Amino acid sequence: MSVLSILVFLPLLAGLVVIMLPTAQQGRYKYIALGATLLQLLLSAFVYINFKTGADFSGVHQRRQFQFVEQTSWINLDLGTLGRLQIDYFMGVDGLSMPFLFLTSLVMFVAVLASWEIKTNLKGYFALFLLLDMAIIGVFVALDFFLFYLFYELMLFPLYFLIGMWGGVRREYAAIKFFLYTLCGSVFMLLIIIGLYFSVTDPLSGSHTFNMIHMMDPANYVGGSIFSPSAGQQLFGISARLLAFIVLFIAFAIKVPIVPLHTWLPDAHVEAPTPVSIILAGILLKIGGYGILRICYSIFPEAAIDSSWCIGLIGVVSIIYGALNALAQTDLKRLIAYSSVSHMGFVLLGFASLTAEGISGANMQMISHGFLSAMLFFLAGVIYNRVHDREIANFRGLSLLMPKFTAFCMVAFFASLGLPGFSAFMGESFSLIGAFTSESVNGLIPRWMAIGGSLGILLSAAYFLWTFQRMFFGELRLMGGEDWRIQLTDVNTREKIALIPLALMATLLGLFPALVFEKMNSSVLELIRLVNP
Amino acid sequence: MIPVTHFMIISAILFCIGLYAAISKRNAIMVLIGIEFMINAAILNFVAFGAYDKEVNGGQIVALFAIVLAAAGVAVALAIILNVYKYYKTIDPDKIHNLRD
Amino acid sequence: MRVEQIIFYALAAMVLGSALLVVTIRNLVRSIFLFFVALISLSGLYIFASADFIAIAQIVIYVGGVLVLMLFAFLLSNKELLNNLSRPVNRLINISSLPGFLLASAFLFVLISAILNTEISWLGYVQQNHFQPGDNTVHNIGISIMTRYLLPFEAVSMFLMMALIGAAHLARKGQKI
Amino acid sequence: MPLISFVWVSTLAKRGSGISILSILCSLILSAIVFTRVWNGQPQHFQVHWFSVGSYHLTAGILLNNLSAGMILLVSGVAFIVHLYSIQYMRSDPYLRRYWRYLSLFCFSMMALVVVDNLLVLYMFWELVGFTSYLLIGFWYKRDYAVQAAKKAFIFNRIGDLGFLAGIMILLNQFGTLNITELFGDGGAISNAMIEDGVWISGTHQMPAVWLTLAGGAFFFGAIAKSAQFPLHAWLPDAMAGPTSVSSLIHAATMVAAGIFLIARIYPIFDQNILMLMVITGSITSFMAATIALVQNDLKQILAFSTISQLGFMMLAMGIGAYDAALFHLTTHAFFKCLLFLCAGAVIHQLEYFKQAAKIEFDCQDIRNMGGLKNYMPITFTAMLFASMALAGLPFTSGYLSKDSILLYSFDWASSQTGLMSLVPYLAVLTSLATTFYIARLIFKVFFGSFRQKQRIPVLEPPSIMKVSLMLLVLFCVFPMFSWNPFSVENSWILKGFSADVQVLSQSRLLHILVPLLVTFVSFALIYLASIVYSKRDGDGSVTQVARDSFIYELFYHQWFINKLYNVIFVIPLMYLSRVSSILDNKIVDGLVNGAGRSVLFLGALSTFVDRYIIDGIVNLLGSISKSIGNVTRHFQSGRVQHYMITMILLLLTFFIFKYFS
Repeated sequence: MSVLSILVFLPLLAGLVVIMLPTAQQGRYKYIALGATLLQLLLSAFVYINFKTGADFSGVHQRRQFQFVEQTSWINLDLGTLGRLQIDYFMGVDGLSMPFLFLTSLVMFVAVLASWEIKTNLKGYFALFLLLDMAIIGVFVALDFFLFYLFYELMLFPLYFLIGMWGGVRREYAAIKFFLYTLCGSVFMLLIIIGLYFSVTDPLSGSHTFNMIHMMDPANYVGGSIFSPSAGQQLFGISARLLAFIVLFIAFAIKVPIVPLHTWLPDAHVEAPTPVSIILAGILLKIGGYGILRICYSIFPEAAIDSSWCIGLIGVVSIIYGALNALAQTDLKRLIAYSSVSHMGFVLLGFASLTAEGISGANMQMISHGFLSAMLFFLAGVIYNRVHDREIANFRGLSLLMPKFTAFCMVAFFASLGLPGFSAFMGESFSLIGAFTSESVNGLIPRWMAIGGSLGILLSAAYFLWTFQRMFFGELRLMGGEDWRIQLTDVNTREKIALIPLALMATLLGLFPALVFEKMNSSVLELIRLVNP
Repeated sequence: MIPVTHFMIISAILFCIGLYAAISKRNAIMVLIGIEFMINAAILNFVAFGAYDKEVNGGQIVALFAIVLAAAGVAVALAIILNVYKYYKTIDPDKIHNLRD
Repeated sequence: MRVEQIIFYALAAMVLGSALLVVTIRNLVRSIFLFFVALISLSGLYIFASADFIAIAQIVIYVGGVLVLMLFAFLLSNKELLNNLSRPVNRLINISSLPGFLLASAFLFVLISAILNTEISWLGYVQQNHFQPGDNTVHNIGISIMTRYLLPFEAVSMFLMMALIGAAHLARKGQKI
Repeated sequence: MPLISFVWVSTLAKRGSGISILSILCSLILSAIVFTRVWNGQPQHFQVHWFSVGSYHLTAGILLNNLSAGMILLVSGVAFIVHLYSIQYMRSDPYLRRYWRYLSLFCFSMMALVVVDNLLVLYMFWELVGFTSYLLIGFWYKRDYAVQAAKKAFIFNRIGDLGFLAGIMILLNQFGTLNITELFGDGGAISNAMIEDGVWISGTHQMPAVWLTLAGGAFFFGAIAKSAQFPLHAWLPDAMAGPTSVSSLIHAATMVAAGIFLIARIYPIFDQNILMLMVITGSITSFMAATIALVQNDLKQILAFSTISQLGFMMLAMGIGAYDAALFHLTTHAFFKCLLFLCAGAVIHQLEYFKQAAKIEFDCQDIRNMGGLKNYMPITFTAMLFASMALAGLPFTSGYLSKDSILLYSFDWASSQTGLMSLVPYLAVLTSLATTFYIARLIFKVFFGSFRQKQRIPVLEPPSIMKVSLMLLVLFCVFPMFSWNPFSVENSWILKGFSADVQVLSQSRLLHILVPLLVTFVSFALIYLASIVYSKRDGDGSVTQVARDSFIYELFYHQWFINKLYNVIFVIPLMYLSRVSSILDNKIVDGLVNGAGRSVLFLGALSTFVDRYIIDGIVNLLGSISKSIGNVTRHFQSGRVQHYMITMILLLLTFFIFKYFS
């Protein structure tokens, strides 16, 4: 029962405990959840510490190079003529997924701290919350496609209820929209999974398999099967593998909101309660990015190369489009949501460049964005809990009332602005450098895309500064007048406990990016070698 | 000897008349009569072919069963109609459309 | 030979005529009695197909049982119908029943064409055993019911019992359903 | 290394005021030690492995050569004096602790910027400096104007930083390393990268040659934003909204110098047409700023524009290859400009006291309602006088040495250039004359003539600490600090230190002597002219305008020297030109900036509209389509038994027909 299984099923256990307890001890749920996430944090720290780096531990497509591997056969049916249905419970961690574990557990810890403000039916809330926690961790560690898909779908279910029941005014609309958006993406993914299942055979047992690692090297593909690279099957005129890549990319692109498919994000964020929007922004967007890397890029490498120009373009468009939208927002949460779209644009640009700096920069950007957007939403939540209003125009000169809060906001705003010394700068600059050098390294991304991306940095500076200055500086003029003045108390200890680790991580990763880059480096180089030999 | 096709033609015509009755009649009982016509047309066919089967006379046995079942069917149908009538005060199928969602 | 055919066609004409009349007549009571006529002439046709037992069974069960039942139900349920009886129906087929008529005729056309196209001679057993009027069908029916078709026979009896109990229950007076 | 300790100390200084003074003092001493050890000695290099991404191994460390040693001494010296000064100046301010924290953060980032060896780390401190200037300008955040100015400054810096980042990207892509010594050292990668037939080859990579110029252009663009050169200078005048001590430290001595420092640091990368661009921007900026300064009435605005024009001078010097002259001018300028700002601060500070005492409302920064302070504030007056003489470049002052060296270089350089470029030195001379004129105007307006305010309450001398710091600075303005012979430029020891570059001053004796003489002579004449114009009569700006016209007739009548006539003809078009350029500047450049802002906002609004209505519209449309389809089919279930039968039979029929007749 290695670390990963504990890490995955710990929240489930806690969830069961929460359900078992009678509703009398409502107060205790918070602490059970807190304990569970704390334990999870320790476990992921443990994984982080003795995660071995180096050439022979990169393990993007070599099974033996993965670490903390667990593989037991899970479903083994003999389907007679169809051969054996073989799905195994296969978990493992490598450079690409390990940082996300730590990010997830920390953001979950902060989210639990943020759920102190939830008052209605706590039992349901915390049970769903822990279920969501388990599903997310599961997605990051699963290496068997079926298991991956199971956790991927399991994630939607609690989120739908969390937004639907504890959300803001238009929560049903937002919840349904979110659910349908992601679902229609993942339904097509299921088709591709089945296609892959029938075209890949496990070299050991000879039967079809869902194992991602086997799907990665072309040797395991059955001769004439639909997705076998040698067969070059055609589907509606496009090569089957490219079509599969596009479909999978769209499924994950909906999670990383890229421009045309992002409209669920602002609604979901605005309507979700603070802790849920923290998780939504903190981790869920990263699953999209991780999925693209782990599945789209490693299973269909040549399709990745063909379509990298378009992905780069989408990246640039979503950077500029997200920033422009953020500029025009009046609601704080919506502004942060659009800024996340813009920041995730950098991730896409980094991926498209297929250079070592590009991809590690993109991963760094995802991790730093995880911390920063979680912090931003927490801060937005702090204001919302006190005065139930998020309009930027209604606040002015907050720094007089809430000095400590202003200090945290300054760190968060200027960090996500991309000020050097914070982690966002590392992520953005390296994904831009990656995009820039890719023209001379592998000629995939033209240089003007990198320049376009850097324009995004300027725009993000504009809207963050504009908001920061409007809300915090100048004379004190509040929409709510006197009673707001009383309600707007400074951050209390609980909020400080949540904010300090996030701020610490943002600055720590900014000053010592080696913490993330070292761990990821060998896997990223391995991925590059896999994608364009 | 009357060729079988004649029998079949007659049963076909009878069947269509029954069908017409069942579809367009405004009165539930007439619909029932239409259904009876259709059943009898079928029985006629059975009997027509049963004649050729010497040892077993399968056709006629099925016809027998059909008649019996038709009788039972009618009994139940009429009971339903009576109740519908008691409930709706009319037995015009067009008026009874509470099943519409 | 000719007399048999004449009688057969006469009976067939009676069946179809009464059926048509049943369908078109406004007055419902008359249509039920015409239904009597159609059934009886139908049992006549059965006799021609050398199914004498079936003909008698038809008359006894069908005409005796079903029609009488239908008559009662009709009379019980049509108190208000008498007042709108007077509504004159000028043409044979009024507009409302046109779709039904068209559908039935289309169906008829399809059946007839199917019948005419299939050469009966194909069916193997039709050629060999031409039936002779003298065969004793009742004897065969009796044996086969008791031997080969015993199970369906019992099933039908069970079914009949259930149907009748149900019908009785449904049609009882007193409390509403 | 003492250096690391002192960098650490200045970060430590984040807390109270006392400690920050202490830390600045010891950082000054440490930098002095470093200066003595490194100056003209062997540059020291100390590196630590920072992190490695993909195939690049980025190292961060400290590089000390003449350039950084000189700069470190300059920065810590000025910072120390400003700290001393601001003890007094900021005493009454409620948020004093926060002020000290920001100031120490700024000094830390400035010193680190000057010292660091890796371009990426340089970029980090570059932005950090911008960020701290944002905090300091917006220090009095209750005043809306200050916050707007801070935001504007930060945005401008960000634009510059974009250029810087683009430059870094090009270099990283081409040379694979960002280490300054490897890149720009004498044997470094840049010098041995050759350009053949349009391809810029260095080792393995090669890129089209255009990228070399673009890299140079990008870095130059960054420098423009930071040193407030022509297109991006709009933020500096507004940045005066911050406390005077801040503007003196940041906008006079250190931060704006960072741009020049960057160019000096990566000098080899600039190829011909970038140098040309530098010359053009430098000259335009200096000339334009000088003319605008002539017209300004706000004390600090004049100084701000004079800073821009002096920076234009330095950029000009850089452009023409006078690399060392520019740095020399940078150092001298830092000192006397800082002194000017401090004196201005003292004046304003005292006038504020006076305003509270006299309880009358007047803008204490507007020079029009000052005057005659000479007899109230003698020490400040003397300090201001020295500083302005240095700024004007009169003999026996440090300004003279540095500015005239630039003028000389420009004449040398112009002799080798053709066409328009030969105009540059004359423009430079013109600008220096304009500088002398407006600084003289300032002095006479503020200190001479009679005190314009009605009340006669004596304006008392600024407190002692301020005076001490002023005196210290005066020391630096006078020539002995820089070269024992007031006239000859070459043998000033700083010049020799910086002359790491190729440009050697040609020895054309005639030109060499003629130019400074001419310049000094003309400047004396101008000062005399200014004294006549401003000190004798009273009245505010607009009145003087009318008076001057008639007055000019009078002036003409009094003057018997021919060149006086020449000056008068020259003064009026200059005035007209300056007014036009200031209007131009406000309309065009600010218009451009606001226009850009507005268009971006409009674009933002447009994109939200698109986003909300079109994309959301499509999604909702899909939803409603499926609902309507649902409704249509619902009607089929009409509930009538016979309809069901009809549909069933219809289905059967079609099936038969299809099957039978196909």
